[in-house]
Amino acid sequence: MSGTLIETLGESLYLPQTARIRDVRPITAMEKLFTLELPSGLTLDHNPGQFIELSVLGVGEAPISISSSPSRSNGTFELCVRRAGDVTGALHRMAAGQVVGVRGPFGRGFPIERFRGKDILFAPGGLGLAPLRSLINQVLDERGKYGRVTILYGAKHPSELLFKDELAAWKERGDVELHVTVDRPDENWTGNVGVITTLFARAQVYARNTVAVTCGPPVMYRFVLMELVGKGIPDGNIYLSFERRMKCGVGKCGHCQINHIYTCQSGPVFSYAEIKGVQEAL
Amino acid sequence: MSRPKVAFFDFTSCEGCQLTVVDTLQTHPELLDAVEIVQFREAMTEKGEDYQIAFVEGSCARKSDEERLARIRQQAQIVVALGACAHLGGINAIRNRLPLEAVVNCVYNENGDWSETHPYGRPRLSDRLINVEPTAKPIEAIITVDAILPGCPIDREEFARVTRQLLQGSQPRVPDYPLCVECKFKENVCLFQRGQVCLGPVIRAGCGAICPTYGESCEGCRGPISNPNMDSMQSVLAEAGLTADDLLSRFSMFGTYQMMKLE
Amino acid sequence: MSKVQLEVHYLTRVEGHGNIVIDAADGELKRCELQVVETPRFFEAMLRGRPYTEASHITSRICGICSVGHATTSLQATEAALGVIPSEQTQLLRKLNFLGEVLDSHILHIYMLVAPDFVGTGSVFPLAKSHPHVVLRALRMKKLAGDLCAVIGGRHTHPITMCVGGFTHLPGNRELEEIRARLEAMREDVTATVELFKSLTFPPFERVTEYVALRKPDEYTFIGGTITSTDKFELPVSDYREVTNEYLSPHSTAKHTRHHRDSYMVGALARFNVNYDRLHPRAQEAASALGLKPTCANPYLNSAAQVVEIVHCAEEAIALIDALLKRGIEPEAPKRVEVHAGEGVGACEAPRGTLYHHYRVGDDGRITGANCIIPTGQNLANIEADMRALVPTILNRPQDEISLGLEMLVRAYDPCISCATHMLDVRFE
Amino acid sequence: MSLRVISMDAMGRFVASSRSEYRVVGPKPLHGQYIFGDVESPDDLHLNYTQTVIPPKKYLFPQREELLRFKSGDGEIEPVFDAPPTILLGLHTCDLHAIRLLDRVFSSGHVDQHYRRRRDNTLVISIECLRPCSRHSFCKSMGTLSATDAFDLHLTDLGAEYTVDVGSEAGEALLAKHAKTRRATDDDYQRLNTALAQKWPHFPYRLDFDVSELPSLMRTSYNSPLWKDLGERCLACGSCTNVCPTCYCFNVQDEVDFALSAGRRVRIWDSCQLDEFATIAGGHNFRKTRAERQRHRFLRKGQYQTDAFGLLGCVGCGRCAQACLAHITPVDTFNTLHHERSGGAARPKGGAA
Ligand SMILES: Cc1cc2nc3c(=O)[nH]c(=O)nc-3n(C[C@H](O)[C@H](O)[C@H](O)COP(=O)(O)OP(=O)(O)OC[C@H]3O[C@@H](n4cnc5c(N)ncnc54)[C@H](O)[C@@H]3O)c2cc1C
Ligand code: SF4
Ligand code: SF4
Ligand code: SF4
Repeated sequence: MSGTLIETLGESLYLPQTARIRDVRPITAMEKLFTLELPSGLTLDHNPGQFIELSVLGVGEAPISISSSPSRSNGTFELCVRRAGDVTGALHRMAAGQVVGVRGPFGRGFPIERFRGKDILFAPGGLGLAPLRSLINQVLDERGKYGRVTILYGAKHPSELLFKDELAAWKERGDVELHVTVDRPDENWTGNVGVITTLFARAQVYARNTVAVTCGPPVMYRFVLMELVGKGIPDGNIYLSFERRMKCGVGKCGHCQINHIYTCQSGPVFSYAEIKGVQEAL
Repeated sequence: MSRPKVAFFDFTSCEGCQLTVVDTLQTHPELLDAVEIVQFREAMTEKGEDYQIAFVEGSCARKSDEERLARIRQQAQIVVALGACAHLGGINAIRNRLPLEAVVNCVYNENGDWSETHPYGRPRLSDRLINVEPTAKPIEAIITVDAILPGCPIDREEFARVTRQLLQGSQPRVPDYPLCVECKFKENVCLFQRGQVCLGPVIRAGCGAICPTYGESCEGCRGPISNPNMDSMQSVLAEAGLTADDLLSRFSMFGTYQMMKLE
Repeated sequence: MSKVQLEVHYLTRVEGHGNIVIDAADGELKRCELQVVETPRFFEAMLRGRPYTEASHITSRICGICSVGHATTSLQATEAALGVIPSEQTQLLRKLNFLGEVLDSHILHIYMLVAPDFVGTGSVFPLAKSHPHVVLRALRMKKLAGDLCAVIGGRHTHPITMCVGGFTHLPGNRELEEIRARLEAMREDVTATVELFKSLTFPPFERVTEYVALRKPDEYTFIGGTITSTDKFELPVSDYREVTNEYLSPHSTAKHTRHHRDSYMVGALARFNVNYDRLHPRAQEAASALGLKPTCANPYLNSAAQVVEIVHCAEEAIALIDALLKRGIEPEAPKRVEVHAGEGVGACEAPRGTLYHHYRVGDDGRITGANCIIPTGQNLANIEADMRALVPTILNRPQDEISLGLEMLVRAYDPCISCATHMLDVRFE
Repeated sequence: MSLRVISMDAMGRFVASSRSEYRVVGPKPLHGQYIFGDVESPDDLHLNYTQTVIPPKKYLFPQREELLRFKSGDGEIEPVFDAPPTILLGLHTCDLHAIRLLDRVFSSGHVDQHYRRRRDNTLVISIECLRPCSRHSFCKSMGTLSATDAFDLHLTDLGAEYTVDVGSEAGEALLAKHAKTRRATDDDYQRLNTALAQKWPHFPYRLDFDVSELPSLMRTSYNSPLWKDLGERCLACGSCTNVCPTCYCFNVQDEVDFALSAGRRVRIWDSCQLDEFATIAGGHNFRKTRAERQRHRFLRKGQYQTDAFGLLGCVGCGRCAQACLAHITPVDTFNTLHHERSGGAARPKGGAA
């Protein structure tokens, strides 16, 4: 086999290719990072923000964002998966060496070429860091092409913070402004306490030249948007990544529709300008 | 992987659901390779007390049943309510409307003109044998239940599917949408269009709409969906000449316990 | 010094919950009881006030294994009360459905509940490995019987289509033809079943009792007939109470019955003894192959009589399907019912014996009183009488053996204890 | 293409003959309605039928369809294509229009090969509607009362004969191989034209406005109070979408054997009206209320599909109106919205006039 994974849909658009689990790393009690390897000859060729449909054969399929950056793929890619139900639960019980099914990458990722030269404000909440990590690492790998990079990250509890080692490394770099907050601290927590919006006061934003990127649980968007719009960032420069129920990933099954828009095709990444008038979006 | 140990228990019931389990073997004999059955009174003598999955048939109608249920709950990792009696209280709960005294009198009354011979006199409520509770209950009223297999009797294929989901470590799912979905799949002409009435719009699917398919209206043996539109259902029935009482009366064949709880 | 105290709790491989209690010292039997501890379900209280249309659906839930028997008997009682006479086609279809259930129930009983005793296993499950062909045969036969029921009733357990005055759905020719072909093919399995039971040795125990069954002049009847006994009694079903004379026993939630002796027996063996001359010739052949002759007084041979009935029902079902196909299935609606007050009795030969339903219906079509007399209830006194006769002859054996002997005896009756406690109303206001 | 004529008898022989090569499905009676089913003999032919419970789309997009088979251990997966050569016989023109929409949906973007294979192996023989097939149909309003280009053959009943419009080469070949037909004469054209001209008055317009306004009407009706009313009446039973020829939402589920080693992935019709349709893991439901779901359904019918595929999502068959026990109908809904917008009084509710 050769070519990109998406090209294999030529036979059946529902046919997953097998990918072998290279490595499983627990991140928190609920999330694990899976490193997957495609059959030789196949490449994933994704953009940050895109997702794949991941199958545990016999259990089902679930859309999962690609968490690794294209700039760091060595024939492998990473998924950061929360144990949320059947498919993700079954995946969590799997070990290196076992195989899963993958289709994709699907959807529209971040238009990264439009970010070049801009300041970037990342505002992930909770598991929303999983898809943004792909973009963040790509940006950091070509750091010179961008202006200021600010990351405002909120989680419920210190134990739920994802990628703690990477957070530390980003902080170390010196060319990234990182603020982290938790809703409920534990006794060892010395950092910020409060919901993610409390961090925005700390961020220095030059609104006209800033691109903001956010992803998180459904309740979060409205509040984060208020902050971003309040800072004067143009609607067209605010990007959001959405989660919806999906059964096919290819714009047929109807589950992910936001009014007339198929999240799996036109999204999951949208600019605020695009979905501002779409009533079911937020 | 070792085969999970499975036990079947029966309380007050007709045992039709257990028989359906046995019948499942006709189409799925491989079930016996997938699980180890350690207790199944209706079909086997051995009684293993070491089990992970307990299928419980029947409603709880005696104090001693509650203790037995508690023991089952303590031992089993997963408890499945098998059939309408266990899931809803079912047919057994119809009697809950009447005081126990009256219920017992109906059956064991010494003056009954249909039973003449009566050497031992009339049993008292306190009798060891008659010591039933005034209400027959679903097992969920006593212990937590991890999954349900609705229906009177259960659906064979659903039993097979739920069992496989348990073996996979998935949460077993039974539909939580109205029966009309499956009825339409079957392309039945709706009973309302044939001048009959049906509980389908508020009852949980999963049986393949077997009653409407065979020309009989849904009797509600799988219980209500979690979010039924009862107001609209009443209008639908009113149009068919039925009142709210009629709706409740139909519903009471399997749903008396639920109805009395709501009151 | 011999002291035997034996309690078998929660008798297994029977329908419902029963205990056996034996207390004997020095050859003297102090207590010998078949306790029925099944929780009473009070179907009478349930039926009271329900529309007559629901009666067959509710009472079918008395028993998961003979639900067709209950539904059919219930419909007979309701139809008698309301003066409804079902069409010939309805009667043929009900009969066919009934045969399917007798087949299903007997196959379940002899293969899955009785056979393990002869192999010395606790259940049929290990036989799937040790005797796969036997188990597969049983499953195959049982599936056919179940499918036959489903073709007519819509579902194997708790029939859907049977209603007062007819059926809500009729089988198609093709479905009947397919079942017929499978029944023909099943003859081989039936023969193998006879062979299997021929090879088994049943305990040699005999006790003469009265055998009661329905009888008709022209057929080995399962639905309706005259109550007939080997003691030369004959009664119309409406006089069933003269036979059943229900009474309560302190150790049983199920009521007992007795006729003019202390007890009587119903079920396959009783039918065989009463109606031998009406059996299909092939069934009679099977009987002689099994060494079964009327009047047989060995209750253990009830299982053998069931095998004979399997042969009979399989043949009858083929003949019935032929008759139905020949006349063609008419797309007829259930008979119209004029609702009025009334009272009626229905009687059938359920797999375990004579079953009576007796209803009173009020002016509004709601049921005001009901009584059901279940075969196992009628057999309880007889089982105990058998136990009392048997125990002294085996008291010197090890307890295990006594208990197995007794369990096998009870099991031979194929008791449906859950049915037997589902006693219905006995009193009308 | 050409117009031919086939006699009633020849029609029967045509069916009998094509059965050697094709599964032939057509309308069959059931409890006073019709369903599409296998036509096994010429006696099974009921081309003069009232509306079927479920549209013929089930042969292109079955209620339950295997997509894949797999062995889970080694990850062996193969797609399943079950596409027997089929003739869909006797489609009304609304159903023909619906197939045109399904063709677009499943063939645009990522092509759904499972649908495509079936479609490619299917010949469609439609029939001209000369009388309304249901008291709920409003095809004339929707512009679906004439055939569209999705047919291979198209019949018009002229009493003792049918004219046959040949719409494709495959249709032509089918006819040549299995049917005895003759070329249409001037007289046949004359009779055909008369039949076509005479049929229109039998069909009522049911929309109070021109259908071309429907998308814009829906666009401005997002906040109509009507949705709340529909939400209160809707039973969330999904019947409306399950009987709809243009609905195609689905669910995907895996089924495994007891050994958990092999299984299938199947897709099953789903409905946007059911409670859990837009619920994600964790329980958040993006369309929680029945009112929101009814709005979504009608916006899909009247606007979204036009935006995405250039065709309306409703072909006016009226099946949903027939199926809905709460009497929620597209005609009432669209008309109410229209009158709300134009400020006029809404017509009384209650379905068919
Ligand atoms: C674009 C996108 C990107 C995502 N990225 C990530 C990511 O990077 N990491 C991550 O962890 N998550 C991610 N998610 C979320 C993830 O897809 C869900 O958590 C996942 O689908 C849950 O699947 P499950 O089988 O484990 O859950 P379950 O809820 O158990 O679902 C099991 C299956 O059953 C069905 N189902 C669910 N509830 C019911 C019910 N009540 N009745 C019947 N059927 C039911 C579902 O359709 C599902 O197919 C993403 C989602 C989207 C849309
Ligand atoms: S018959 Fe019953 S289940 Fe079927 S569609 Fe009508 S109401 Fe729903
Ligand atoms: S058919 Fe009617 S009641 Fe059912 S979901 Fe559709 S609109 Fe609601
Ligand atoms: S919405 Fe209703 S009328 Fe329109 S195509 Fe669908 S079923 Fe027919």
